[in-house]
Amino acid sequence: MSSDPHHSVISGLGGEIQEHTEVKVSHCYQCGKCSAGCPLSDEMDYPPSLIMRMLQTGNPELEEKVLRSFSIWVCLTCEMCYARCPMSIDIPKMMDYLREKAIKEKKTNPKAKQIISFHKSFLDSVRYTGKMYEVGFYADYKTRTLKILDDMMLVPPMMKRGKLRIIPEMIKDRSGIASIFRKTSKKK
Amino acid sequence: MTLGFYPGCSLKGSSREYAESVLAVAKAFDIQIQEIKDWNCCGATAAHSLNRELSLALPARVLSLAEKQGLTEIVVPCAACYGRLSSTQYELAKNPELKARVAEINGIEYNGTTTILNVIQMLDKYVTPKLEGRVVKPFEHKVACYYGCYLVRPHEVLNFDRVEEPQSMDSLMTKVGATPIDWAFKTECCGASLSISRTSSVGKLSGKIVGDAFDRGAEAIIVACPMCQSNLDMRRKEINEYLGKKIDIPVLYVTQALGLAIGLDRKSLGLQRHFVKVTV
Amino acid sequence: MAKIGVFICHCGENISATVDCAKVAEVVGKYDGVAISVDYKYMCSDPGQTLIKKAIVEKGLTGVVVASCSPRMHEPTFRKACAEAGLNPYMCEMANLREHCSWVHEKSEATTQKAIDLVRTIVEKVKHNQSLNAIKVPVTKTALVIGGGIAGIQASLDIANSGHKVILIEKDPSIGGHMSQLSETFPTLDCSQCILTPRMVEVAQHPNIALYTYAELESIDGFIGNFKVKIRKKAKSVDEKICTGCGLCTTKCPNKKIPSEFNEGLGNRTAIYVPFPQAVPNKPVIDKTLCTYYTKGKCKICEKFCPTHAIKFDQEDEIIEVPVGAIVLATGFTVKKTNFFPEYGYGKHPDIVTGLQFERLASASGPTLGEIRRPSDGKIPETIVFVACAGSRDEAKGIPYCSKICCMYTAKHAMLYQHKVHGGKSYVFYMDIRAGGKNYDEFVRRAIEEDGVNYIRGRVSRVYEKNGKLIVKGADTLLGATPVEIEADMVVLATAGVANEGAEELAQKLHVSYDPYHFFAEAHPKLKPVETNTAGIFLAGACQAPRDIPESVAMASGAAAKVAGLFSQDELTREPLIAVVNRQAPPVFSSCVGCFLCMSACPYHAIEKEEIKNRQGEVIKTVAKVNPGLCQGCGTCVAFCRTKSIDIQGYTHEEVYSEVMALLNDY
Amino acid sequence: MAEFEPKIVAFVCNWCTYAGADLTGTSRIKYATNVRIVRFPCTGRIDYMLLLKAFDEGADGIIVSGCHPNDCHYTSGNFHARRRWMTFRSMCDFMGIDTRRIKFSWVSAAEGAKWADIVNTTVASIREIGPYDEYKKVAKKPVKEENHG
Repeated sequence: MSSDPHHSVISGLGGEIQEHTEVKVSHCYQCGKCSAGCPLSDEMDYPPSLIMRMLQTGNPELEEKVLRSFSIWVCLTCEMCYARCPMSIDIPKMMDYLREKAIKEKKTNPKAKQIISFHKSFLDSVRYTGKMYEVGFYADYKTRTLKILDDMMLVPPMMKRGKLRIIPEMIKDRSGIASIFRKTSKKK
Repeated sequence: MTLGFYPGCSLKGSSREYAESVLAVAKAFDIQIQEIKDWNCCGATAAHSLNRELSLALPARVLSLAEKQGLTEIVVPCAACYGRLSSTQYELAKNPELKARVAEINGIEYNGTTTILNVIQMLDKYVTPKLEGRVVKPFEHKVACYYGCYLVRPHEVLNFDRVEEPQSMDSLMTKVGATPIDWAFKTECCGASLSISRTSSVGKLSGKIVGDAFDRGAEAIIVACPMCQSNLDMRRKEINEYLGKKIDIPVLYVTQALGLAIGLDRKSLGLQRHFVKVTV
Repeated sequence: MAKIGVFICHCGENISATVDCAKVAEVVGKYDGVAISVDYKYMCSDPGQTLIKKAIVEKGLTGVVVASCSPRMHEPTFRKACAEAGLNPYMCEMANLREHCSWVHEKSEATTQKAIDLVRTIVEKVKHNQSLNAIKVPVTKTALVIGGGIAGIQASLDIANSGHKVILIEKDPSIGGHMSQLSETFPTLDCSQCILTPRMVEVAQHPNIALYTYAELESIDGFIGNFKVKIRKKAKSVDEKICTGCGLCTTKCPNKKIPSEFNEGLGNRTAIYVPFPQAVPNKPVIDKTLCTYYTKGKCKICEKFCPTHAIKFDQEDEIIEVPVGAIVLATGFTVKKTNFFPEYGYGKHPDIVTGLQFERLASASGPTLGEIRRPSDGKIPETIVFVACAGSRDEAKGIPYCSKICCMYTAKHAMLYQHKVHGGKSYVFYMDIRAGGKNYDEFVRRAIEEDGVNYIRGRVSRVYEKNGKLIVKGADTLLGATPVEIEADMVVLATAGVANEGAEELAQKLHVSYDPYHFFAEAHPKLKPVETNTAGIFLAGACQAPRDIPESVAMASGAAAKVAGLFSQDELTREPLIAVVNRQAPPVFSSCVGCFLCMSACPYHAIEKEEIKNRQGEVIKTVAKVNPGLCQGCGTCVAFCRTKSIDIQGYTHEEVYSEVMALLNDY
Repeated sequence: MAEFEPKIVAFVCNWCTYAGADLTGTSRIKYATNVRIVRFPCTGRIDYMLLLKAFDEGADGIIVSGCHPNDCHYTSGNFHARRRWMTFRSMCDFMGIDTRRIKFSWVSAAEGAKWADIVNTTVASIREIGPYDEYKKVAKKPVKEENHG
């Protein structure tokens, strides 16, 4: 069944990625165009093409490094790599999978703490209000990260310009949203 | 003709002026706008970074609500929401199993028949054809049209404009009297979701964008995404620090620039809400 | 009573690994009319063929079935063997057990059963086969060569030198092709024009070669040895016999700003023009699409100045029809233009050029007289970036293949730049260096080691202009994919080599197969590299795939040898697999009722009306008749015939119906 | 109970599909064993009475495959075949012959993988539709009991 998009010629994490996302790690021929165009590859521990290479080896040590990398968190999902990839490899989709897995296996890079907190606070806000309630979300994020003072300078001018809504606009169907969160967070 | 409206979270808070200007322009051209009732957040980058199913379920719920409300066409001004909604529709159309799973999670019927328009598509479809004679105060400025990421990428999902050096916003701006400049950072990322969690990166990325627009003589940057706008506008302090100089060109939503050209009131367009004073 | 011999081949283990050959032989041996059924390791080998021949003689076989590989592979081999043993070759058929069975299925009973079914089917067919005799046709000993680049030139000269007539047609005003545009050639750096132009002149002067430039193939009819081609000689608006080639007209033409095709748009030409100074023939043509007289109705300045009155505005395209016996396709290739690359600015930056444009800049006869100057302002670039694989090996851009020549010419370009611009900095972004070939890799090493070209392994993501510089964003994949940014003055893209526009239409016109990228397909990738699937039509050069000069020349000589071989015979034999209309005894004469639907169906106009007359000369009946010289054996007429009066030898109704019945009925 | 193994006859032209099927073999791409190929010079030669004959003789499905439009070795044979197929199909509809059992396709000499794909999808779809017992009964062919499952 060579035409099955989920069937991988690579074992290990690369194979797992293909099974779940149809992203074929084996298709990367290491041209480096993704790393060349990535806006933040200079801040990554491993630029995108290097991540691909590490996954191609099937070496568990390197796979572990990928999961624990900072790269997967600093990736902006700006889709530039995918847009220019000569092999049309959906790297952003792969990054999503790696992030989800890193969280699940508690292998997140320590430098990514703030980024992950941001995402979690964001989703918590959505979980409870159905929307991203900015004030509540900022407060939550700040307690998570203890970065109380960061961006405080922005608050007065935002208030002045009517950009901060103090009372959250709650969704009516709160149980519906709660149910979505419950069902999607079930361990499979 | 009733056009569905999905504002998304930013347009209800930090980017109120975007919603205000979209609605003002719609009103000026007799477009009936109906907000999707009891909509929820699309999940944005956070959802697809942490939980794939959630990142599909949340937008699918929004689309289901639109269907339920009888809205066949919706406008999604936030480029990020537009990207998430479109991607969800694309993925679920491709994968019936996933579609069934998402319907089960959401407990609402989902057909995926809604036409999703970004703000440029809405303007091109409903405003441009009626623009003749309406431009009373031509927006005679050199502008840098900034598209960012989610308006044009991924192309196979959105199928809107071209991926490199897109043109749609430029041609729209030309029609209201502006002179779009040819510049290099039309589709480079502003830093988007890292705005709060990694402000330094955003200062750098947005700095390159503002810097290039300024160097090439732009008097304003035109955007169609609340995240792009807030990064380029609210993060101007970090941008200027990165660039080592003070640049004060304003960042306007495409609907604000168009609104000004057809003579709408500055306040109705929310121009007073910007951090960088709108002098144009 | 039929006596069929069945010979099951193991093909080493190619068939026997998944098919139980002994069982097939055993089962088939029990069928009615099968006189002998055996299996053997290699039927195509000498002992294998002897086995068949012996059986024919000893058992008095009336038919032979060889169950082995595809008939497209070995049908001629076995038919020849049968003929040698005295059996009519058309009484021998093959069952395809390898390509259609053993190679595509796993070892199983179902696979063996399929093999049995396939053999049984062919056995039944052979029972209904008839002895046929090959058709003999004469050979026209003139070759048509299409395309006057280096491949077409070489093929023409080789055929002409073997004593045969050649007609060479070239769509442009001059022969020479891409090679005439090149500066120096790798790996020896000898000047391209210096080695090419003598050959161009030789073509023009050769007594056996008729050269038609500004001419294209209009249509083709016929078959190997007997093609009839129509050639459109486009109006040059200049009487070649009177014109002396003085060139005065080209200096007087007021329309001077037409981008020169020869200079890849980096220089201009006039509306009446000679593409380049060494053109053959060295006489101008008027470009009707851009000439002021043709477009606006006024001008005729060239006519006024022409000292010999050679300008003929009323000249029209001329169509000539010529018989030829063989055709060599040498139509070459083209390269993607810079506008093909969104990420490199859609071709809007004048200083981002293609490799072919760089050739013109480096050429002594080019617009800069061989000095490397950038097109925008004529400055000598201090930093230059070469981007290999621009479009090639890029599935997303629809060109997954390697263009083959770019690695070498990019090394040459960088080397030429370093030789011409002292102190200049050159960078080559590459993915792999493919320099297989005599002295090729050494050449690339020389560029790196002796000329100081900086090779960076990585693909360029983007090029954009900023403050008069071209910013090249790449990555060094040998340094952990670190981003690399270079401020360049000029960028050269080694753009992908692609098939010519119109290649597909030409292939369809000639019934030549082509690949998904519209390169013409060879008949066999290894053993028939210059033949096509259409007998009598051969390939040379880059119309088959991107090729460098030595390969194109070798291919051209190969194609010429094939043509000369064909022309060494006075007659050709053709397969008798053609249509026939039945004839019966009077008073019926034929079951044909004369509706002539077949006539309208036949793509070769091979069906004629035949009047059957009585002794008084009165027409009793008009029936269809097939001209065996024209019929190609497609059988379209057979399906059209309402009375089943027309049949095709080798695929008769009886044969195919018995096949279908045998296929579905186990005995 | 064993899975129903349909009998499928493929009527193919010599120049494109037969060669394409050869390429499938050369490329060692595996596919289902249910299809038997009958070679013709061109799809233009294929008389549709032959297709009915195949059903008469007990076929469960049929593939007709030739060169892509414009690629016919004989210029236009495949166009004739295509046109004939259009009329034949409506005739089949009229006569109550299940047209889902007849697959018409273009496979070029370069499309080895496509041939395997067509065989596999046709086998799968015929397997789903089931044996063509209705026709076999009319044609007085034995209907195998084990095929009903």
